Amino acid sequence: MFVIWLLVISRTEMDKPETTLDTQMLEVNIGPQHPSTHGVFRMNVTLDGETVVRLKPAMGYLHRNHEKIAEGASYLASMPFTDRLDYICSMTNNLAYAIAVEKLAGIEVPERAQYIRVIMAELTRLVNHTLLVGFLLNDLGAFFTPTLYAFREREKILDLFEATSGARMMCNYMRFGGVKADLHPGFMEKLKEIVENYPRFLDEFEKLLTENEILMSRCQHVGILPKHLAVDASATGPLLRASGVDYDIRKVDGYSIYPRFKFRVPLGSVGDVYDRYYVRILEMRESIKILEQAMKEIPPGEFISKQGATGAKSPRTFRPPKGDAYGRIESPKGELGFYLVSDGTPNPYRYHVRPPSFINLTILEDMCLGCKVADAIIILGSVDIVLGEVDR
Amino acid sequence: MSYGLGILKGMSVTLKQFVESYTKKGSIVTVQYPEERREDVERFRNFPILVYDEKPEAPRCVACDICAKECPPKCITIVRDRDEQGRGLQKPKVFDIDLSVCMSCGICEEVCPFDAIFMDHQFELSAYDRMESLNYHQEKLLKPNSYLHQIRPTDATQIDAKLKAKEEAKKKTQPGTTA
Amino acid sequence: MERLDQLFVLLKKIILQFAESFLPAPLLPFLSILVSITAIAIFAPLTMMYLTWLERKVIGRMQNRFGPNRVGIYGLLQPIADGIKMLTKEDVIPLGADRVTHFLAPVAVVVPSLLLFSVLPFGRNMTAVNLDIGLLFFIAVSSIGTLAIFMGGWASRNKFSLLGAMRAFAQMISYEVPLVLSVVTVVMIVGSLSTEKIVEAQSGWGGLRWFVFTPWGFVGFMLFFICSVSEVNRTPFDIPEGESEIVAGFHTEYSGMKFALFYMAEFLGAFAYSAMAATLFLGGWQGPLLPSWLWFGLKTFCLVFTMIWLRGTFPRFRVDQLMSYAWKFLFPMGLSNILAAGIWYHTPFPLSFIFATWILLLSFIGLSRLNPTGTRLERRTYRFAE
Amino acid sequence: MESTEQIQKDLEQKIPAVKLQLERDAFLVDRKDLIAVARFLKENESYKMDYVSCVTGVDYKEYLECVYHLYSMEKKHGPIVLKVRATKEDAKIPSLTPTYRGAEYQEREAYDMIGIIFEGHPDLRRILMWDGFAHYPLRKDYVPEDQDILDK
Repeated sequence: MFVIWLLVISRTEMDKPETTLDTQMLEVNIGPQHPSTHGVFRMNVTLDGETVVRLKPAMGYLHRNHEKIAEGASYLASMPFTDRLDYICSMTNNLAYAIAVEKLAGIEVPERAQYIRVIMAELTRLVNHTLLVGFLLNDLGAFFTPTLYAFREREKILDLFEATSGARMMCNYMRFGGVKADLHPGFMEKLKEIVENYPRFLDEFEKLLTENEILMSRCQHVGILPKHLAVDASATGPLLRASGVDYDIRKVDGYSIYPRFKFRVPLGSVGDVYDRYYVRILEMRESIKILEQAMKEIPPGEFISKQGATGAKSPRTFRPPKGDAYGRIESPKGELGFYLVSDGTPNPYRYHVRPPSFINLTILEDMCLGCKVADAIIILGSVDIVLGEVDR
Repeated sequence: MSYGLGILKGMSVTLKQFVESYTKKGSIVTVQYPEERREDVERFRNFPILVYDEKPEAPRCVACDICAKECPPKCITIVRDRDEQGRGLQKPKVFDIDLSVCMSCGICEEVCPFDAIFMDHQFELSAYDRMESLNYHQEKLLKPNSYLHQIRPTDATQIDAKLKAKEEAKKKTQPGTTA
Repeated sequence: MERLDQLFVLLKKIILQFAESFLPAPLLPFLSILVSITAIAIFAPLTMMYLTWLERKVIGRMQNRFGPNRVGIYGLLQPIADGIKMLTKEDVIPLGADRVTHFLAPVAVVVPSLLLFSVLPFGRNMTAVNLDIGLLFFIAVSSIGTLAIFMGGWASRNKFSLLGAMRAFAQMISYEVPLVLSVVTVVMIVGSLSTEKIVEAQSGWGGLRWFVFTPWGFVGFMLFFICSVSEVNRTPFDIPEGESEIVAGFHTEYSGMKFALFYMAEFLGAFAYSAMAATLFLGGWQGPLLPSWLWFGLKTFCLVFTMIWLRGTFPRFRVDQLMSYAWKFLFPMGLSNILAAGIWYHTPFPLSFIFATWILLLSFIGLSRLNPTGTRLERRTYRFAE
Repeated sequence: MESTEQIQKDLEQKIPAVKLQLERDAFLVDRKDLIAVARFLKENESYKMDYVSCVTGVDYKEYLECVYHLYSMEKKHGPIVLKVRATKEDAKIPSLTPTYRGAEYQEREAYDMIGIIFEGHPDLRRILMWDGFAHYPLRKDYVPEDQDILDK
């Protein structure tokens, strides 16, 4: 009886706190040097107690004007710089740039190179989503355990990248018209091994996390992004699909040879942090399906077209025709696009990057208003930004 | 939904990992670096090296300056060697690579028409100051062809075969002069 | 077996006899207290150091890595290396901080944690100070630590540590209440506050008389353990020093030995609370065969291992969830636990267990259903687009 | 998606007094009726261009150009490219942020890099460079302070 009486009290009294005494707003700068801003990103947050009243992001700490450097260099010379855009998925950055230049110059890509590119892009998606889930749990406070499980799996994939392209994170592997070098001899066995026990890792990961009540109570109905706002604010990638909008550029544009693969696009329902977490786990499972199909169907043949090989051999002589082109792909963080204007010289006249994390930040404030400081941190984590791409 | 099941399931995963770290062999992934080392990966690329066939004085590089022009961060400086009358020789007098600027992207190796520059596997190159000791001059960069065979067997053999084929082709085209 | 069990007590007697020869008689009681104090003063930092080592090794093993193994074999000298590092680290006092409280806070945090050790029954008649109100002393001293944490947070004049200090205050107070309620049941049944008597009340039948096997005892043990994890600011209740949110909470501005003192207080608190949980519910040093102090060590080690295990697995609660969990779930559970214990005490054997478990189960399910901690947590199904 | 000529006819007929030039598959829209065209493309049933994917500022020495790539998430059809020009002296272009929330940061970046002033933008500040920076780095006539970096 006493218990029920207490619960009744707690429902009525505590919900209407009238603040007679004037409280002062606490203005806190979260960042640029902060354990969980995923890089040098600052949020100027005004707090009323613990709840966020105003949040103004400030960026540009890592700005090195990648676009001005690209205008001074030849087309191929900015390929290694695209690795530094989103330094977690360097292969998809290369792929986006290669596709944009191929659209600009009209270069054909042989079959085997298309398959290699799809395999590398999907492996990068696995790397990015695993890392993101790990770091999201880090922001939630789990003392590095999920992150280190994620790193353990990522290492296997990075060893593949190193053996094929020469470097673990800064691969610089794709060329206009194909890839720099063919897959190294032991590639297929290692890939088969990864693809086979990745689902087992994901099941263990889900067993550790998805049903965890603390994670559910911390992430469900937090930082909700309504469907219409997501579309209007051109959010892209898992952030958009978690709000339920069915827009995946691999399906919409069907670039490279993605239409040949059978895979599904997971969609969230509420659009909160929990949906973004779980949509990424489901996307990883879809990527594994694509990898299985690509592994079986990869044909032998040349890994770079003749025209591409000569272009790679002497970048000075690679002069795309006058005009402009906009190539875009579905990078793990969203729509990564390159807008190139060429005036016939070996240097691009205008080189613009459409970075997904930079534009996904437009609605960070809308999601964080009214929630606690701890929520603002995990909402930023769930948006999945990488400062190399935000600041370029 | 009571605070029960999900938490226990999560705890069972970490306990399994804890117990497995003692029982299962592959569970601990750390490589104890100085004692254990990862096996060498053939295509791994770190900083560039110049390759010479017989004598360090005659490297394959002919100072054509293509790699210096193509290098994205512009970290290679080449000065062509001149003999007494001032005519350019097919040999670099100065060939510096500023390792603090080089990002080991491997473009110089791709664009070099004479297969003279390759990416090394040596990564333990710490130095005391950033400026002078990281600006590698020609003597430090030169490595014998045998070293190339040791670190990159497949590529080295292909390149040797290609060079030998070019040699025969040159011998065949002007037999008059040499024969 | 008897000699091994009373090893430390005999040791103390030998020292006293040896000192009798040259010390005047009235000084002897002081000497015996001095011996106990030095024993604790050596034992406590030692346990703290090797608890840090244990935590890093256990969490390392949980994360598929080794944990410290470079300093000494299996990293056993690592705590000593950490200690030296902490000593040599520069001691930064922020410009705006008011220096006295900034300096006093770490001291005020460590002293209560050390005082807790005086009441713990390490073995048969091996309690340092056998107070009749041992348990009350334990609870009272442990709440001083909260004040010291607030002092530390407030004195370093840094917005993050201010947030951390406020959170520490709110959390400690709201978890003190269910802690005390769970202890009230044990005191009610045993009828005395002295830790010795509590342990004796649980002796017999080879361990089946431990309170944890009674329904109210089990719920009391869970309540006590959860509240002690939160009193000590360990995951999942470590919001005062939430690393990912407010940088490092109340000890952001502390470095060098002062940070080490905060760290020591946390681990001493963890050890003391686990020891008290073992005393209250797992029968202190009761146990067949092995000597009493070894049983005490084993039980406390298991509880500390669980605390470390929690730290390696769980994310952190949010502040308001933490408060609502304490006030709307643990507090009512504590009350119904007292009710169940009362009924259990007065009804004969078979009926008592049934009534007590029935009341507790009813309140547990009722509370978790009625619990208005925000929206329901549901497992979601996701649709796929082709 | 119909061909560009058909869209041009459709647009010119639906929105009064709009002059559209075709530039290889993009629409050269005049400054004053940019918002009208954009709003029409967004609301019209057959187009439903509800997603501005990429906003880029380009400096063509005689004039500054702003390129908008519009897509439709609902109907999943391809880009409609709008190009707007402004001379360097009065580099003013009406901002699309009131119609597309997504253009906010991209327009601020175009202002920061090229110097196109977007009228009607809620808070037009520099986004990547620090506020005290006076020049526009991506302009062709921009001379970087420390010269030796780029021209080696």
